[in-house]
Amino acid sequence: MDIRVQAGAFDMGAELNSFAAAQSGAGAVVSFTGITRDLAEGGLERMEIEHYPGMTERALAEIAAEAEARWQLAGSLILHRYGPLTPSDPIMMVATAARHRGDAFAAAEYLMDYLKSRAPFWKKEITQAGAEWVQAKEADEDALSRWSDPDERGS
Amino acid sequence: MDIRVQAGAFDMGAELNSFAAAQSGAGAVVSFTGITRDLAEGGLERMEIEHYPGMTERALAEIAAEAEARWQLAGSLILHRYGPLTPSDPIMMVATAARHRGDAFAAAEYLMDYLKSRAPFWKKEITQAGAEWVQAKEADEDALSRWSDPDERGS
Amino acid sequence: MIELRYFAWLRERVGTGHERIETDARTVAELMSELAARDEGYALAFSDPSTIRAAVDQELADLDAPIEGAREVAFFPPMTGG
Amino acid sequence: MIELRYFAWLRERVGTGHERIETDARTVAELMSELAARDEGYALAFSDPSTIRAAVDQELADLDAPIEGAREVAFFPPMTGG
Repeated sequence: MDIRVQAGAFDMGAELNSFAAAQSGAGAVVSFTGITRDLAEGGLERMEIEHYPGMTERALAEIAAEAEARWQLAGSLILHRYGPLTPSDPIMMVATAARHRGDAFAAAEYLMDYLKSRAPFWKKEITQAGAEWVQAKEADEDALSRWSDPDERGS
Repeated sequence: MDIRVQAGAFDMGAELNSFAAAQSGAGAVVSFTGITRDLAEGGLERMEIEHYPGMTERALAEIAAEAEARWQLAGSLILHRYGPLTPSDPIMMVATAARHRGDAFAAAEYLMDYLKSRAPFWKKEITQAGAEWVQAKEADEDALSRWSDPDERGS
Repeated sequence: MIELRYFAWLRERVGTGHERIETDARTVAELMSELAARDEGYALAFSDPSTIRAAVDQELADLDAPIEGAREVAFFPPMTGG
Repeated sequence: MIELRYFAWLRERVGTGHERIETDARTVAELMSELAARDEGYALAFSDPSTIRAAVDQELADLDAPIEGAREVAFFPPMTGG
């Protein structure tokens, strides 16, 4: 597992290529990239991401370890930025590699669901009108419930 | 939608970057890449992919159109090679972009499930012992059933 | 005249990727029976219809699909792309 | 002595990201009540416990989790990463 929490930008394509190259025997590679998107009403000037150094890396490592325990994975990657981001910047990505595509897809969705609600990141949106903390969505918390039955593996 | 069927190799990272750059307002980008993997018993020297020119492009366009009808997508990509491939070559990739990650994940899985069983590609594995056509898996056909209920969107 | 196309091991067993024929067959299944009766290669290729998929004018078709007016009928094993 | 950490709007409301305090609180909830009684900023920050998450020694913890022996307790709103 490869966990990185960084202020700097990253190149999602280069990350995908180096991740895939490091997986031997894995026929299936899934990636998810989250990109800063403009607000519905437009005018997003900047986004700022705060996190909890120490706990963040710990939480991400636990989430990745749980995914590797639940599915047959060749490898996993979690990369998340913090600090100021401009619109259209990639915020974060996860990638999973497995022999079977079902495992790679389910594990990537699992990583995303847990990262959203269990990793200590907070987003703030800055527009001309001011700055506002993004509110957590109930749907994100609800998404976790589908993983609570060990027999339900997102198939 | 971007559909490409080609003999030449492709760079999955470069494809992911240009796909993501073309999606405006999509916060979520999912990719799947299928990579030639060695056989369980080892010794894969080459893979050959045969396809049905004309029908292939048609089938892929139909599958992508159905995905774009079922989910709120900003865009989709299907890229599939044919001809001789060496082990560890990427065979194909799909990518989806959406405002919400659930749509991007579900649509990517849908594209893969249908592509596997409904797009006219056939794989042949060449080892020192000879050449053998890959057999379709019942599991791949079964995977389609989860999409038949319009309320069941892979959530 | 109808264009026939064969792919993967079906192509290898019948010995060609395509041919043009005249036929009185009205359905995919009737066409398969007609072809199977031709020679050993065809008989082997079409010996187990459950392992064969067909397309009429480049759309997947059931065995009882009509082929009247079709320009092209293709036979192949279940797909294995992805 | 215990290290307290605040994040996002909780940090902004209390006016600092961390501080070290002495406390007799035995649980996260008791600590929250103690902090809320301090001044207006803290009272506002802790006015609705349902909007607050806590971590004890960098592990998510329930409000009734004990804090005895903990080195660090953190308070923050629900996470919004990804």
